[in-house]
Order: sequence, then structure tokens, then C-alpha cells
Amino acid sequence: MNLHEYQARARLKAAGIPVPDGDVASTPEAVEQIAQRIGGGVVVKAQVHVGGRGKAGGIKLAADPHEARMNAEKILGMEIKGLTVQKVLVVPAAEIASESYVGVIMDRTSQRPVFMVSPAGGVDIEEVAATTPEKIFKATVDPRFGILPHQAMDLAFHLYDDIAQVRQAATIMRQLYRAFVDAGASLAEINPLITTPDGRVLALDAKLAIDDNELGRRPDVAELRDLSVEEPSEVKARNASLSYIKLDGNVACCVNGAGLAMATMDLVKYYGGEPANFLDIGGSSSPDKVVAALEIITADPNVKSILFNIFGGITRCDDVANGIVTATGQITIDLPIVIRLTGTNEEIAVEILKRAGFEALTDMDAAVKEAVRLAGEAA
Amino acid sequence: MNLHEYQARARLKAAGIPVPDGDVASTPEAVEQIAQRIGGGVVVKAQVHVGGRGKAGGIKLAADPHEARMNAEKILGMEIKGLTVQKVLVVPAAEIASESYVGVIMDRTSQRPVFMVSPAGGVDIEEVAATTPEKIFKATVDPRFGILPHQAMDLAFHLYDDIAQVRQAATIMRQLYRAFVDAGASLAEINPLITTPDGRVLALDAKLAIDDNELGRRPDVAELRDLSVEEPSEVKARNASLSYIKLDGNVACCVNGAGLAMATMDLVKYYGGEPANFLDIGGSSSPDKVVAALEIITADPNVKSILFNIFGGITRCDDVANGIVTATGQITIDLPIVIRLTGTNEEIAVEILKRAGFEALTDMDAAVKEAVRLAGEAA
Amino acid sequence: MSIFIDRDTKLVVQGITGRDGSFHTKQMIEYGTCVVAGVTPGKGGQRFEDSVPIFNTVAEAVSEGGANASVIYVPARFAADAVYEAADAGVELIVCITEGIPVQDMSRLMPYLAERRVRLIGANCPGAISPGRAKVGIIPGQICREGRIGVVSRSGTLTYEIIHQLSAAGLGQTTCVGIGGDPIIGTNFIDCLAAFEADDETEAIVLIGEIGGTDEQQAAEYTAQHVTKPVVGFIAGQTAPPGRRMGHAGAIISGSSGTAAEKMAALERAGIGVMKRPADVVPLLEERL
Amino acid sequence: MSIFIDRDTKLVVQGITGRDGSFHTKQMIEYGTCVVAGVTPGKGGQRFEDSVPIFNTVAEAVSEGGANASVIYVPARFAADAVYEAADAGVELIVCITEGIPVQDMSRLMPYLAERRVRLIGANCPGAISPGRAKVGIIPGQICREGRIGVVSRSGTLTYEIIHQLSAAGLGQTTCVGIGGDPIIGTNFIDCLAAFEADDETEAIVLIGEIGGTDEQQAAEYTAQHVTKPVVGFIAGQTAPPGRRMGHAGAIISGSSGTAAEKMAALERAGIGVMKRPADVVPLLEERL
Repeated sequence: MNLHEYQARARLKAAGIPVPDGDVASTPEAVEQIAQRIGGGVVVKAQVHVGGRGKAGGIKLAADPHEARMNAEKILGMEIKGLTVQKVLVVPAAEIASESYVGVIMDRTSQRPVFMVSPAGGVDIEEVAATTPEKIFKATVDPRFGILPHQAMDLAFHLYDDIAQVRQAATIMRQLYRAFVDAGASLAEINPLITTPDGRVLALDAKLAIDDNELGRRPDVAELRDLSVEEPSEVKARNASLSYIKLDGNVACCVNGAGLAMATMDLVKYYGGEPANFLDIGGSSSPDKVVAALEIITADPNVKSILFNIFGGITRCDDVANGIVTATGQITIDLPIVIRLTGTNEEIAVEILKRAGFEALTDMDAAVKEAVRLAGEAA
Repeated sequence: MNLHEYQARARLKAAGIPVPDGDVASTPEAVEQIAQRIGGGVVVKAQVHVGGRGKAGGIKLAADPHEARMNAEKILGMEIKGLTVQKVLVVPAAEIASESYVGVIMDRTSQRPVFMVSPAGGVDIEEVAATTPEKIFKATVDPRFGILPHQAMDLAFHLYDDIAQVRQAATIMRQLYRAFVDAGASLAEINPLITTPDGRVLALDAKLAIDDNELGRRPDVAELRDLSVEEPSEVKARNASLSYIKLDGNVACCVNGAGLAMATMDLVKYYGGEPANFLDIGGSSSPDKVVAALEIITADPNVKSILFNIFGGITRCDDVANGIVTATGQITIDLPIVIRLTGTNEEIAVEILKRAGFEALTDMDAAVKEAVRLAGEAA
Repeated sequence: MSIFIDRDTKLVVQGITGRDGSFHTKQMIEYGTCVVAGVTPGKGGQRFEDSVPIFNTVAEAVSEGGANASVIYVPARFAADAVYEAADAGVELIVCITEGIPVQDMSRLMPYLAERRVRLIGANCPGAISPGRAKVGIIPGQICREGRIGVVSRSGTLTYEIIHQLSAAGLGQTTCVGIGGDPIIGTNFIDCLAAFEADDETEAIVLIGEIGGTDEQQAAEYTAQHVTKPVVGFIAGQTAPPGRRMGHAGAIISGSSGTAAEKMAALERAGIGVMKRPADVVPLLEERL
Repeated sequence: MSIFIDRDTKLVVQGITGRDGSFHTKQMIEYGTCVVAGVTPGKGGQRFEDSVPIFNTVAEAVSEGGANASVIYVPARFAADAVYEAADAGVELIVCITEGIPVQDMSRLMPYLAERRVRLIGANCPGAISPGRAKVGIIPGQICREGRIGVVSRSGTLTYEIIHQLSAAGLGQTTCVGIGGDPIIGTNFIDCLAAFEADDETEAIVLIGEIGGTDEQQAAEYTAQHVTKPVVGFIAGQTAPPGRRMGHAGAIISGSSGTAAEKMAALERAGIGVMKRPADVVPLLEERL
């Protein structure tokens, strides 16, 4: 789960990191009021979960409250990479002497949090890494000890020469690590970390990505989820304990297990089709889950055929069969359904389906080919 | 630094450990009011830093607020092992089904915190260890991980059979460890940890000993120091950055370094004398410290002779010599002073002392013998 | 021979009285696994299905029950604790089936295990099976067959699919290991490749990977340098959209964006036979055996 | 030979520009110690006394200055951090003079050092001196003399007193180590006894202990089993009142109340010559040499 900038900066601030004044708003009027309170020039920043907001026109400078309101009118409601802007953050226009990058990421290879800093901040860090990798500095953190003061100092010396700024940046890194741990984050980023002309070090932007496995024990973080910016079908799927990602194809896939789901999508493509989604109904699945899955799939107008691919292990094939029969009784599905089932309780499932008028296949390749063919016919 | 029971229980409570209601008071009237508020029978407990309060009559049960007041009148002002009771804690008289011991101590040998529990609580744990060592169970904590849930459960299974009580006790141990770490403690103890007839697990008494080196960074703990129960001369010494412990002999010792100070005391005893104190003037000593040391020493009416034993290293002998000259100018000292100096700036020191009419020795044994002789003559 | 688990595996089941734990314990016992003990705090002294003794702690399951391996089915919020407990009790192998352990917990746990030289498989994995000898976890026994292929996979049901295809073609397995797909796991591809390489009975290895991370690339490099036996591989997720979970910064650290194309190229370069679809596993292996 | 420090010790001074650090650096250089670098964050690029280069970090002092040992004079609140920094920079020996590090910090620090196999002497100790070769810390050089006695002590000035008596009697030292009196220290008596036993030049060992803990008892046991060279010992605190710092519980864990009488008896049992007073060191040693 990604936090909005305004949510992330609130957590960084709570950890002691200096961030500029500012507030979030969802109407131009509220933006004007915030700008009034702040006084002087402000920046209005779209709150959406994508990079490149600036280039897309989602970040605008305003000289006074009136202009802030005008900017907010333009930004609120605009689409950036498919996401509608519903909130903007209003912050004072900072005087910037330098811009750096500071981030901490949970690294799979070292199995530890890794700090990464660069004196080339305020731009896409991936581009810095590609064009000037010598400007990126890293330190691996032992999670039993956290970032040690000398590690933070070492990194900060790569950003600044002035010892006062080095110490400020080192303190910020330790606070950022604290925020990273306390939020259950997989990524915590400040880009840019700026210096002001009078020598202060400030976090001008903030990003926090949360490990979904942490949400159960961190209600304070879980409540930050903003459903309004998510695909409604994905929200529905999550509520039904399904893992679903909408795609652009027309062969809907309903699979148990993420790896098999991906392999099924790949096989759809292999046989010339296009998958309409990723959908993992998970391990111990109940008929209810299958009903929810079919509701989500059939709500997508692009879908032309539905493919079930179930390898029974913990998932019992008869549960899935019952779900299909129940769902097709509850909602009208006028799309062709191809079912492949094998494993636990396969025979019972085939019997259940047969009685309801469905045929069941046992070979994955045959099922995928058939679903692709049916979608092609319908298109 | 030791905390009072009422201070320790407040910290345990803040860590989530269930402790009975209760409050501290320094007058019988206040005790009556607290007992009134609590209702029913109460226990009035002397707040002094010694064990064996109960045997000494410092803990008394009262059936009602009036009796509580009467008990408080007896306990407040009483002396227990040389310490005057200035405060009492008033708690409800708990119904006790069982009493256990739970403690965590920083262990020198393993260099780690060690948990120790016993189902034989409510009594002197040292006696339990001596008479029934099989009733004591231990677990070493890795300070990088804290007490692990399974360690707490393992220990709790030694205290209780009922799984609900086991879980309560395990949670309390984890909270106790948290309190131990957060207070910078070297010892945290609950004795007794009780069960009530209805199955709850409660901390009935609490003890926290704080590592003095932690006080600088923990103002919330440092402010709990109760100067009123400390020997005034020791408070004065600490304020002058001296380490001083009053003893019963008549040869005052003023030494640089704790080990040499102890060796000097031992040598006083070896030559038939009795040391009046332990006094370490520390490493980088200034004349001011020597003045403070002499003021403290001469305020003890038992002292019959004063022995300086200074081995100059970081401590400069001339600083000590100047301190002696300054102090003897400021305060009238009509006690014999024996001075032994050797090491850094020894010659300058001898010269300074000679001009002020003092003789300086260089041999430790000779100086100690002389100080013992002078004290013997004066006695 | 087989790797990690065998007939001498003496298993303790942590969470034996839970819904998943009891179901799969029955399956493991039916399969012939030597389940010597179960653990459920507070149920010490009882017996599971009138036979397997239950203890309050893993330490007792080891000292009194003689367990040398553990499998964990406890709920997610207790799962990391269960791994610490098993490690402290002195088992040699811990298989954690439970899904949902936060990655920061795993990060702290790994050096604890390293200090004690305990092998963890998972978490969030189907476990391992050495057909005809022992099954630890949830891989369905009926799809496996004794034989000479080693299987290692980050996936669950996809692994079953491939094992199913192998068995159907008469290609039995020495051991199948599901290492789990979480960002931080106890046993990785390389650990399994090394074990299969050292295992006399294993004649060829099937490696099943996924998008994300760089484990497959590292496995490919390791294979090129250290594995003499034939290896075939599959990468799921060729059509998956670019990951939405991890920001760009992660890819900079790993030096890779973790796509299927990258990974398949890495396997190819290492001389590994790359399947285009699961059904390719049999012909690719048969070419190489 | 000598132990821990010698002519090949290349020292970095952490906190070289502080009051204590600068004073003692001059003394160490005057004594002939090879001080190759100093560290004060923000003063990197400057020079101490126009000669010793100052770096911002210990890592630079090692990589650019060539240091292989570190001595720490920074204030107490930074001292534990300074030890972590030195350990990460890869020095072999860290001597921490600073007093006042909380015992819980030391407890967390010790396994960090153990993983990196770095020796820490102290904290809160006077350091070590190998007369005529190198001095790391604050032991006054002028009281020492080259020779064949190894000295190890928990104390500061008491050690000087005893070294003074040795030197005055012509009994020079291979190395004198002040291990510090804190409850948790990096190098203990046994480490030093083992090193002196292995050191060809050392012919006899003086051990100076104090009340509290059980280090001296353990040292006595170790001596009985592993030390062939003559050892004489002193325990300070025979007249000290029972400790007020640690409750009864600590003594149960250690199985000892840590009194001088207990410790002297343990030394006696181990065949160590026990001094009744510091001045006994010379006659006791002479009996044994």
C-alpha cells in the first residue's frame, strides 16, 4: 500500500523530521484558505500514487492565495496516468539552495534495509542511477541495530560539506529509519531533501510504501488507505480476500495461486489471446469467493470468455465447482466459461459441474486454447 | 540509583503491567483519604530503599481508613535499617491465591539480561535460591531481540498450569522487559507476582534499580531521585563529582581512583586502623574538588586523621596540593593530615605543600601507617 | 537420497490443533512422514488423534519427543515467534507454511537463524516432499512420484502443475521444495541447487521462478559456475504488468527490474533449458537426460 | 613480544581534537606510539599538531591513514557509537577510555563485536602499554619499564601503584592492560591470561582485581587449568561495605556475592600468590621467578 505525500510527510514530521508547513485540501476554496494562512508563495501538489506529477502538470507554483486557488481548480479532477486527482497538498514555496535524495528500501538480496542517498536529488533517482551511478551511495542496515550513527554520518558526508548540515542530514536519516520501521514500510523516501539558503535541511517531498502484511498489526497505518484512488474492482476483490489486477485483454482468468495465475496468463498470450486480468482466489477458497470472483470478472465489459484453472491442493475442486454453480444461479453470465480442474476432489467437482451443464477439462493447455478460441469468436 | 516501590510500580503500570490501585502519601491524613477512596481493607507500606520492610514493621494491614491512618502514624518517621520513612504507599488489601517471583537482571557473566522466575514468591528470593534452588528458573535474553515470546511462555509455564494465567504472566514478563530497557535498569523485579482467586495475575510489589550511567539521557528517570532518603554527605559529594561512601572508622581517606581508594582502605585496616570513608576524587580533578572533599570529610565527627593518597596520572599532583592549601585556608581543619603524592607533577606539588607547611610522603605504606598512628593517638 | 527431508526426519508440528495444522498433519502422517510431536501451548499432555503427543513448547517436543525438524501452521501474527522458538529448541530444519509475516520481521529473523545454523524453508511456502519418504508441508502427495528429478520453486500450485506433468510422464522426483515467493525467505534457489548437485540420486533439476527480485538471475549464475547436472527452468509472469508494489529505488539496489524477460535471458545464458510453457518441462528434460 | 599492542600498532585516535584526546595523543606520540590518524567529524583534512592527519570517519582513517587499532576519547554519549564505527571500519583492536557508557548499550554492543571478531579493551579503562613499544590509552609511560612481567587489572591508579612498585624493584613489564571495572567489558582477565601465557617474553603475571562480579573467580579457575606461568594477585575492597548497587538477584545468577574474601580464597585455591597489600607484589613475584 502506498501512502499519499501528505500522509507520508505527517509520519515523517511525527518522527521529528523537519518538513515545511502545509496542509491538504480537496476544494479550491480550501486551498485558497490554506495559502492565505501560510502567506507568500505556495506550491499546489496533486496527491496521486504515481511518479512524474510535475511533468504532468500536477505541481504548480502560485504567487498568492488567489493564484493558488486557480491552480487548484486546474489540478483537482485532472487525470494523471489514469488516476483522478482528488486532493492537493499546499506548502510554502521554499527557497532551495540544494536538492538531495535520501531513501531506505527493504532489499531482497541482502535481506536487510538499505539506505541510498544521492547529492543529485529532486529528479528521478532511477535516471541518476542510470546516467551517473557514481552519485549514488548506499549503506546496508543491520535490522537488529538499526542505522548506526556513523553510517548516517558517512552517508551525510556524501551530501554536504558543512558539518552542521551533515549532522542535520544524519539525524534526519535516523528519524527516517524510525519512521520506516514504525510504519512497517518497504520503502521510505525523501526526494528532494533540500537545504535552504540559511543552512537548514528540510524534507520537501515524502514517500512511504507499506508492506501489506503489516497492516493487520498497525491500525494507524491501515486507516490511511485511500480507497477513492483505487480501481473499484480491486477494492472489491481485496474485501473478498481475492488478489485481482485488472488488465486490458478479453480472456478472464480465475486461478488458485499467484504463480499458476501468472503462468495461465502467459499461456493465454502464448496461444494468441490477451488476459483480461490477474486473479488469484487463494488457498482455502470457499464458494463465496468464487461468486465474488465471477461478479468482478463479469463487470469488466472487455471480457469475452472466462477461464477457470484450478489445481486442487488445499483448494478443493468441489468448492470451486459449487461456487461456479452458485454464481451462475445468482447472476446472469452470458459469456462462455471454460473450466479446468485437477487435484483434490476432482471427481466430485466434475460430477457437480456436469449436473449443472458444465463440461470440465483436466489439461491446462487444452483449456487455455479453448478459452482463447471462444474469446476470439466473440470479438 | 534505586527507585521507590511507588515509583517503580508507576513505571510498570505505564508499561501495561496490571498493578492494584493505590497512591503514595507522606502524612497520616493523606493516607486516610487514600484508604477512603480505595474502600475496604488496605495495606500501608513504608517507602524505603531496603529489604525486609515487613519484618521491621514497615508494612501493615488496615481494615478501614481509620486504622490505615493509625498505621501510617506508626510507620511514617520510623527508622528501618538506619533510614527514616518519609512516605508510605497505600494499596488495597489483595486476595491472594498464589505468589511468584519474576525478575530481570543485567548479568555480568553472560553480558546479557537474565530473567529469573520462581513459583516461590513473596519471600526473600536469595533464601529460595539457597534452600530450594530447583524452584528457580532462568532465561538469558539476547539484547538485540529482547525477551522472545516463547522464552516468556517457557518461564510462565514454570509458574502456572492454567494457560490463561501462563499467557498473562508471559505478557507481564515482556512488559517488564520493556520497562527494564526503557528505564535503563540493571534490575527490575516483581515480588510477589500474585494470582487472585478469580484468576487474574497482578504485580503486588515492584523494584527497579537504575544504572547511574543512564541518568544523563533519561531525565524522566533521573528526576525520580529522592535526595531526602540519602546520606546528605553523599549527596554533597555527588554534586561535587566525588564518589563518597560514609563508613564508621576514624581514618578519612581521600584518594584518586576507586581501586586505589579501596586498596588504601584495606591498608588502613591492615595496619590496625579503621577507614572512615571511601572517597574517590576521580580522574581530572580540580582544586575545587579537593576543597569539597575536605569539607565532607571534616564534617564527619568520627574522623581523627586525614590521609591523602594520590597517584598522579591524569590527576595532577599539583592540583591536589593546591586544593589542600586552598581548603585549609578556607576552613579550619584541626585534624592531622598525612599526604602521599607520587606521579605527574610530584615535585611541584611537594614544593607547594612545603611552602604551606605540609610534609609530603611518597610511599603508600609509610603514609597509611602514619595516618593510622595519628588517629590512634587522637582517639 | 533426497534433500532436506527424508525417512530420518522426525517432525514436530507447531499449531497441530489448529484448522490447517490438524488437516495437514493427518495428510503428512498418511503419507508416511514421521510426526513425533505437536505443539499447542496449554494442550501439553494431550494427544493428537489419540497418537501424536502434544507439548506446550517446542523445547519439550525436542527433548521429550525427539523432534529434529519443525513445520509451522500457526496464524501469521504468531508465525515469526514460532520460528524463533523452533530455532532455540535446536531443530535442524524449520518449514514455515504460514503466509503474511511482515518482511521487517523476516529481516530481523534471518541473522538469528544464521547464528544458530538452522535451515528455514519459507515462510509462505508449500513446504517440501521427498516422494515415498517424507512430506513436510502441504504439497499434495498423490501428484508426486519417486524418481530422480529435483524440483525447486517459488510458487505453490504452479509447482503442483509441473510436478503433475513430470509424474504423468514417468519422471519421478527426489525432492520437491517450494521455497515461497516472499521478498525475504529462508532457503533460496541457490541453497537448493547446491543440495541437489550434492545429492547422488538427483539427475536433473527443475527450477520454477517468477517475476520480481533477482533470485533467478543469481541462481542462473550459480548454475553456470557450480551445477554440473542438467537444469531446466520456467519463469511465470511474462504477461504481468510492471510491479506496483515496489518503487524504482528497489530496482536500483538490485540492479534489475525483475522482469520475466530479464530472468529468462539469464537462465538462457547459463545454459539452462528455458520452458515457454509448463508443458515444455518433460520434452526439455528428456532432451537432457 | 607483547600482547595486543606493539611496534606494528597503527593507531587512530577517535576524538583527537577533544580535551582528553589531544592531551593523551601528545603523550602517546611522545612515548613513541605510531599514531597514524585522528578522527573528528567536520575536521577532516586538518592536521593534529601539524602532523597527524585528521579524518571525518574512522573508515577513512583506516583506508587512507592505514590504522589497524583505535583508541576512543569521545564523550560518554557518543562512545558506544564510536566503538560501532571502529568495528565497522575494520580495525583489529579498539581501546575505549571513555567512562559512563550504560551497561545496556554494552550488552547490545558485545555481540556486534563478536560477529566481527574485534577486540575491545574497556570501556572505562586506562588502556594498555607495552613498555618501550607502544602506549594506547592513559597509563603514565614514565612509571613503566621494559621487562618480563604481564600486568592485568580492573583498576586504574591502583595499577599504576603496582606497576610503580614493580619498576622500582627492577621488574619490568611486557604489557600492562587495564581492562576496566564496568560490569560488562570487552576484554576480561581470561583473555589477558591466555595472551600472556602464549607470549614468549612474559615470565610471570600480576592480576589485580576488585570486589563485585565473579571475573576473578573465573580467572582463578582458568589459571589453575591453563596457565603454566607464575601468577600473583591482589583484590581491592576487603574493607568495602556490601555493595549497594546490585540487588540480591544478581548474586543468585552469578552464584556469588563477589566479596574480596571469596575472591582471595579462589585465587589461593588456584595456586595464585595472593598479596595482602600492594607492596607484597615484588616479594611474591621474586619467590616465584
